Amino acid sequence: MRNDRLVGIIEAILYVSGEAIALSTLADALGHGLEAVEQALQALEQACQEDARGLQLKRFADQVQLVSKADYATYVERVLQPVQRQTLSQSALETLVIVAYRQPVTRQEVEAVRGVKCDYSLQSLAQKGLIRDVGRKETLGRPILYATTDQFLSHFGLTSLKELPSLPEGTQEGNGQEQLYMAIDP
Amino acid sequence: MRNDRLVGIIEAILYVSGEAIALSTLADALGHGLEAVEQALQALEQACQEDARGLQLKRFADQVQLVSKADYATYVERVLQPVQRQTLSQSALETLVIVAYRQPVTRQEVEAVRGVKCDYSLQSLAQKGLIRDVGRKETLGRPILYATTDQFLSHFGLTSLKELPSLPEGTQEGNGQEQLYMAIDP
Amino acid sequence: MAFVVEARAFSGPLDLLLHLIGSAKIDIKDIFVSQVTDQYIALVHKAGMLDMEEASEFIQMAATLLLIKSRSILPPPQEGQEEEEDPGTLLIRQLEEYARFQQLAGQMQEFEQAAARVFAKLPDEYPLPPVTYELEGLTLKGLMAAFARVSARAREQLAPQASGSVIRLDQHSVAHCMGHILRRTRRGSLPFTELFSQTPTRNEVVTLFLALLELLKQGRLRVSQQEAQGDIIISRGSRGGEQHHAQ
Repeated sequence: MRNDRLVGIIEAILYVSGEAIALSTLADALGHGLEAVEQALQALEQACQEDARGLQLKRFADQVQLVSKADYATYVERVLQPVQRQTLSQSALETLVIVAYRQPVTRQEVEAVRGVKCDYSLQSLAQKGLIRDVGRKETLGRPILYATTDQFLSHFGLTSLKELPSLPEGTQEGNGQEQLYMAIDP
Repeated sequence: MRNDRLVGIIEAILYVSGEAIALSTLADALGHGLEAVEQALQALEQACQEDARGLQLKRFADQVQLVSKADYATYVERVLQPVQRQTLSQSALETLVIVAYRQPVTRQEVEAVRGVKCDYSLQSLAQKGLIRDVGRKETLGRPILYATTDQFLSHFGLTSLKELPSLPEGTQEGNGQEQLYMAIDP
Repeated sequence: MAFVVEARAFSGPLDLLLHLIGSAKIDIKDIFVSQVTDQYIALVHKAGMLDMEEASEFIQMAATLLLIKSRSILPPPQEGQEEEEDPGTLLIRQLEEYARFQQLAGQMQEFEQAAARVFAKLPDEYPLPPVTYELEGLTLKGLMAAFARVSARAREQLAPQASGSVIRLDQHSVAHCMGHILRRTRRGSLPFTELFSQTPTRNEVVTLFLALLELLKQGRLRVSQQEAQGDIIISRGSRGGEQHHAQ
C-alpha cells in the first residue's frame, strides 16, 4: 500500500468514526506496523496545517481523533451551534486538578488540600468520565483511589499526563520539599 | 478572507456536521456569495482526489456532504464493523448435516428427521450462505427444496458433495441399515 | 455547592481566605498579623447559616482562626512541651499548597477553553455487519459427530412412526427392489448413489439396501470402489444373468 493511500485511509476511518481511535486499532485494520501508522498520522497532521484544511488531529493517550480546527471554531459554531461543552465548576476543577497531580489519590487526601468535603465533586467527575476508581489504598478503611482517565486528557486537549503544566514556581518561596513532592509526575 | 481559508472553513463545517448542508447555509455563515462557496467547494473536491485524502464531496440538489471515499470503504469497515464471530449453534449444525446428505430436501423432511421445527435454523443457514433454496417439490403445498451451497463445500474443503464422508464407524453401535440410510448421497 | 460572599462564589474556606489575602495584598505568611482573619470571621458571621452542610467547613475555619488568635495572646509554650505542630504553621502550609493548585486550576481552565474550540463529528451510524459465522472450528469431524447424533435420534423416532396412524402402501418390497436393481444394472455398472431416487424415503433406502445385500450374497452383483472416498460401483456379478430368484 502506498504511503499516500495509507494517509487517505486513515483520514477516511477517522472521519467515519468521529471518535478517537487507538493507534493499535488502526495498525490492525491496515495491516501495518505502528511505525507506518505513526508516519501516516504525521503526514496527515502536517497536511492539516494548510489553511485550506479545516481539520486537525487530536491525540491523547494512544488514541487519535479528527476534530475541526480551533481557528475555524467561530464559523463552525455559526452553522452548527455544537452543543456547548460544559466547562467545569470551580470546585470540580480544583478537585480534578488535585487528582491529576496527586493520582492515585483518596478522597481524604483531596479533601485535606481543598479544606472541604469532596464526595460530591469526585462523584460528578467520575460520572463525567474524567476520573475513575483505580483500586483501594491499603490503609485503614481501604479508601478508594482515584486517577484521571483518557477523557480527562481529551477534555483539556492534552496528549499525556506529562503535558500537565508544572507546578508554579516563584510564587512560593521556601518549603522546597513540599514543592518537590507536589511536582512529582504521577 | 483568503480563498484557502474559505476551503478550510467549509471542510471544518462539513466535518462537524457529518450531514448534508445547503450551499446557502454555508454562504450565510461565511458571509460570502454562492459563487465563492461554489468555487471553494470545487477546490475541496479537487483536493480530495488525491490518494492521501480519505474524503470526498457528495453533492445533491443544492446540498453538499463530506463522506469517506468509496475506495477506502473496506478499511473503514474493518475498523468500524468488527466482524461478529459466532459459531453455528447445535441445532443449525444438525440441520445442515441433514440438508447435506438428503438434498434437495424440504423443511418438512428435515423436521421429520430432527423431530423439531427447523424453520429458524434453515433460515439462518440460508442467511449464512451455507444452504439455499433450489426450487420447489411438486407435492402438496409445493414446499421449498433446500440444498447446500458452494460455500458449504469450500468451508469443508470438499470439491463435490460426493466427497462427503459416510458415517463414522464405531461411533454408532448397531443398526447398520439406519446408518446407511443416513449416509445416502443424493 | 458554593459559599457566596459578596456576589462571589467560593469553593471552600481556603478559597475565601486566599481571596481575602489577595484583596489585602499581603503574603500568605502574614495572614495572622493582618485584618484578614477578622474579615473572614465577620464575613462568615454575616453570611448566615443557610446551608449547614455547606457552611460547616467555613465555620470550622472560623473556629480554627479564633483558636490561633487566642493562642497568640497566651504565653508561648515552653520548649519541648509542644507536641503537635502549631495550627498557624499548619494553616499557612495548607494555604500555600492550596494556592498552588488553584493556580494550576487556572491554567487548566485555559486548556479546557482551548480544547472546547475543536469539534468532533458524531460517529456515523454504521450499520452493524451481518454476523459472519466463525466456521473455523467446524470440521468434517464435527459435521459427522452432528450427523451421528441426528441419526441416533432418528432411529429412536423410527418406532413411534411405525406405529403411527397413517399406513402407507409399501412400494418397496425387497423382491421388488431386487428386480429394480437388476434391471438398472443390465446395461452396465451403476454408481451406488444413483440407485436411489432424488428424495428417497426411509423405507425406499432401507429396502433397496437390503435388496442389494441379498443380491451381493447371492453373487449376482458385485461392488467395487476405486478410491477411498469414491463412489461405490455396482455391477453384475459372476452369477449374474437374468434369472430372477423369487423370494
